[in-house]
Amino acid sequence: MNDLSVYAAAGILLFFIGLYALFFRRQLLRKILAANVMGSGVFLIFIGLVKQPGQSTDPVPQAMVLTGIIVTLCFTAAAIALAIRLKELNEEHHSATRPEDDFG
Amino acid sequence: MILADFLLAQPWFVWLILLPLGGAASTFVLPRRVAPIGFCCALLILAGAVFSVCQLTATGSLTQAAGHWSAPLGIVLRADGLAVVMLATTAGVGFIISCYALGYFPARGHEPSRARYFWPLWLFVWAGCNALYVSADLFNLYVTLEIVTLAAVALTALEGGAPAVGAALRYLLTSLVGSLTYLAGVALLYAGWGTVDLSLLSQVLTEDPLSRTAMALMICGLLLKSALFPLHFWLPPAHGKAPAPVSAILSALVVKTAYVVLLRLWFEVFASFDRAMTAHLLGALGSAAIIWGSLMALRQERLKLLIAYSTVAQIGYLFLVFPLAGAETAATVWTAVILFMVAHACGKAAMFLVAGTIQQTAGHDRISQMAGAGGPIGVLAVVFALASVTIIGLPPSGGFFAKWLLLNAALATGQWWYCPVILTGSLLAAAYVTRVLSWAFLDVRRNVCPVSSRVMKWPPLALCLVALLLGLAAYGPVRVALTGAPVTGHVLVEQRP
Amino acid sequence: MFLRDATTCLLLLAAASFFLAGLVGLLRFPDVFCRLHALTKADNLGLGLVCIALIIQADSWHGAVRLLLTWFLVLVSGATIAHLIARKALQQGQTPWRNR
Amino acid sequence: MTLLFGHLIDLLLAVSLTVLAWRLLATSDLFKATVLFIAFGLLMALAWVRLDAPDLALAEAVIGAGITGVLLLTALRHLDSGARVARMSGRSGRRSLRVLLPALGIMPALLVLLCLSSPHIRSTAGLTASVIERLDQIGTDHPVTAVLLDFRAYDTLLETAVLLLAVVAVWSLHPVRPIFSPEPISPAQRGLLRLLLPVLIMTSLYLLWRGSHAPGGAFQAGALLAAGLLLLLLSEQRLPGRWSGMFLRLLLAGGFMIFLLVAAGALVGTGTLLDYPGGGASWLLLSIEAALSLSIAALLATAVIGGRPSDRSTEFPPRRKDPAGEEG
Repeated sequence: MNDLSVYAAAGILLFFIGLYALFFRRQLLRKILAANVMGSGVFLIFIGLVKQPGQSTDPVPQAMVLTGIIVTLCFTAAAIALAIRLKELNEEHHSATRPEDDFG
Repeated sequence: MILADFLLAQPWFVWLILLPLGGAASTFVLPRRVAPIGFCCALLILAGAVFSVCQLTATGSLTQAAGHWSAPLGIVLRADGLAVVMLATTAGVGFIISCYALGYFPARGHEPSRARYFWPLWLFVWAGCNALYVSADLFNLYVTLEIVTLAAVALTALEGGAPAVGAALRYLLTSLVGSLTYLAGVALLYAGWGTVDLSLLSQVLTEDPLSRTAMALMICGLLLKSALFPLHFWLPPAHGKAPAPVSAILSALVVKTAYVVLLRLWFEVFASFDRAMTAHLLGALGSAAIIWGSLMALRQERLKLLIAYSTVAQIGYLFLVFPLAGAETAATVWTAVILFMVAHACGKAAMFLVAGTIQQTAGHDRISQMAGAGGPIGVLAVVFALASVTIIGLPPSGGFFAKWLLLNAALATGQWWYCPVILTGSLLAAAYVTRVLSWAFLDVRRNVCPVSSRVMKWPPLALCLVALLLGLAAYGPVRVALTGAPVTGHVLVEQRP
Repeated sequence: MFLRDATTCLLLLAAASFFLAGLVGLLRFPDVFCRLHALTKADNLGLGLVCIALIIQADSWHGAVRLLLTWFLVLVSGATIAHLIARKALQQGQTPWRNR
Repeated sequence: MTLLFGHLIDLLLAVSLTVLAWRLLATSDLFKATVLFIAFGLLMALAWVRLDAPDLALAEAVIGAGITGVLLLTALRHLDSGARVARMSGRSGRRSLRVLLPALGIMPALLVLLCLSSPHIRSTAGLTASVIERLDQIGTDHPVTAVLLDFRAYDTLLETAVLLLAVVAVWSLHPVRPIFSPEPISPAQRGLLRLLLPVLIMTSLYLLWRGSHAPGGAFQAGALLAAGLLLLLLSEQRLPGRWSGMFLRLLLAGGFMIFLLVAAGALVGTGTLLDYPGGGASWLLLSIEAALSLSIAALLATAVIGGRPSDRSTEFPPRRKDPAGEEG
């Protein structure tokens, strides 16, 4: 068991926890957090499986995971901007329908 | 002759990546001169695509290692038949959508921000598509998929309404799950075999639990991104609620990117695996997509949602390739699927552009209220009918030729049950198209509708003609598609007893 | 050589005890202000001991300077953040705990 | 002895990562989830250190915990204001947790077993050797920077395009909203800023320069600079007046356009993409990294501010109009 890095196993668990939470949680912010956790899980699998005990880590996966971290950040920023915009639009929609109640 | 040599020597397929990226950055920096920059970029890309097609026919498929670092370390770019046909399709359909967008998003219109941000996002999608078709490196494919997805999501949300932003957010989250699953597969392959290059992997990959898991993960991720039947829930709202040129971009071009990656994986990297069970599963899902998508399209009330569900159905056809690709029918099926993608791109883009023009002139796109579409809408209804000829697959069009090849492959491999599926798909397509046309040609007196600008009328017509003539001039694309294709056998045009 | 390792282990143990004290303070103290008090005092001191322990092991002087810089930055930012949190808590009307 | 401790620490870190992720996604309170997520980012940075990947530890700490944390906290102000939180209707119904727990447990166990049983794990030497032996041909000694800026420079070019694309996407949605609270900031915070900002700028320059021979580089330096920029904004200082309009857009797209011009120049010169003249001299790589880090700093800060600058006022982000009427 010890030759498969503990981190790769943790990465696999993180991947499935994130996948599960992303489909079964309702708040938008929670889904975005789940996507980030899933991304971290995949990167842990990547470097965890490649790491040989004793040798220096292979630089090519490090560069790939660095690219992955930046891309995940870009997706998170876009998702949050969309979520805020969606909330505003839903509130506009609700506040638009509310005036009649006041007069009704 | 020096000019010809110079033109043939240039690596056009690399220019087709740098050009849209430069265009996107400059349209972002100079928002006031967005339309001219965007249009001349589209023109240059079209010219580049034409040159790369000539280059391919002259010298065969080209490969180039970025920065002269060879395969295991650097990234290899490859312009083989599949890549060049898809580059040319994206360039052609993209150029016509760009012309249409000039009229649809007037720079000085009431909504300058929509026009100002359409062009950079559209050029990023274009760059992502071109980079994806040409790349031969698994991780590089991941990055290009991300560019295409992020730009497509922003384009979907350009409409600004609550449904559009909600659809864009669902599209983003679903694609993110798909990309991360695909990346997990790439991670397993790299951990096992130490390289992410397509050609190297196809030589060195052996079939064992690790590579089978990687294959399963990558295929699931790509299925989610290309919206095959059970995982298609995000596609109709996204394509249905976006502005017309954006829906055309999404349905005609973006949907094909994840599928082309799957095609490369299936025919190159995992070619040596025994995947009978997976192939039949994909075939079954494809058939279910055809039937279910067409039935849902029949029930739609709005024109753009009808076309979006038609996309879900047509994607089903693409997935019939995997069970039908036997030893001797691989070439037939390869050409069939490439022709189908080209025909579907032209036909679907034309349909969405016409729907956009109809929505602009009639003010809405509810099918039931398009009654008596005499006058300006009448012409558009005719163009809509022409565009749907290739979606249904009637004889002169490219769609017919692709379905004909699929039928031959099904009969040659003895899997007869795919024939009724293909034919009912065409029948149902004819059904939901005639449902739209039957409303359009009721003779009900209509008040005069505002005439939209001419630049929004001829692009869909041009696309329809291209899709129609594709069946007649199919030999050219077939020859180009087969250069450097990883398939065996020859094209079975007619079924010898 | 042994003396260096021994002092380092000793210092690390002391630092661990300070961190433990800070943790217990965080869990047991009744209100925000006491917890902030426990955290900033104990943890910063624990970090100081860790830095000193590592400076003994550091092979070059600029490695030692970097460790001191990290400790100094954590001290400054920790104190300011504690102040800001306390100020926000006061604005939200949380009064410090008094033992009647 | 030390090997045993090493394994113990790895096990402890891996288990705490998983438990923290589960707690983070299970709590009902969004603010607690965000704080736990920042702690999760720091633990991930520790995991990268244990996995002997210092570049990733730096990136994870600054980006995973720092910038994503600020992004989530500013989002929390908008999303969690007590009103009905926007729910994604449709598929994600209210399924009970217990039913799905076994499915969640089986799949990872299956995957772990599959990976374990393959002879290929641990047998393939990665690309470390081929990277090290080619290091002398290019202008940098640090293998990760070499891979990022030379061997797989095309990936980095596309990645910078993704960063620029993220800002274009965020700007295409909505004009910028005031995101910082109107209360007057305390003098302690101004004092901290006066002290921290120079140190942050100096450290990011040091990281940038260090990238050529040790862990560091354009992305970590840019992210650190972005953290400094956000600290500046948090302390009520506006971006300087002329930082809006054409100058801001040029700054945002500058790094990417310079990298693109270098790629195009190399293509015209040698006919292959990103084939640096003279095998990538160190000054060329350093200048590309400097331009990239400046643009990345501006891109990350703008992505966190989260809205396109409105054409009228040059304040970016605008001062929040205090509901009580008095100016902040």
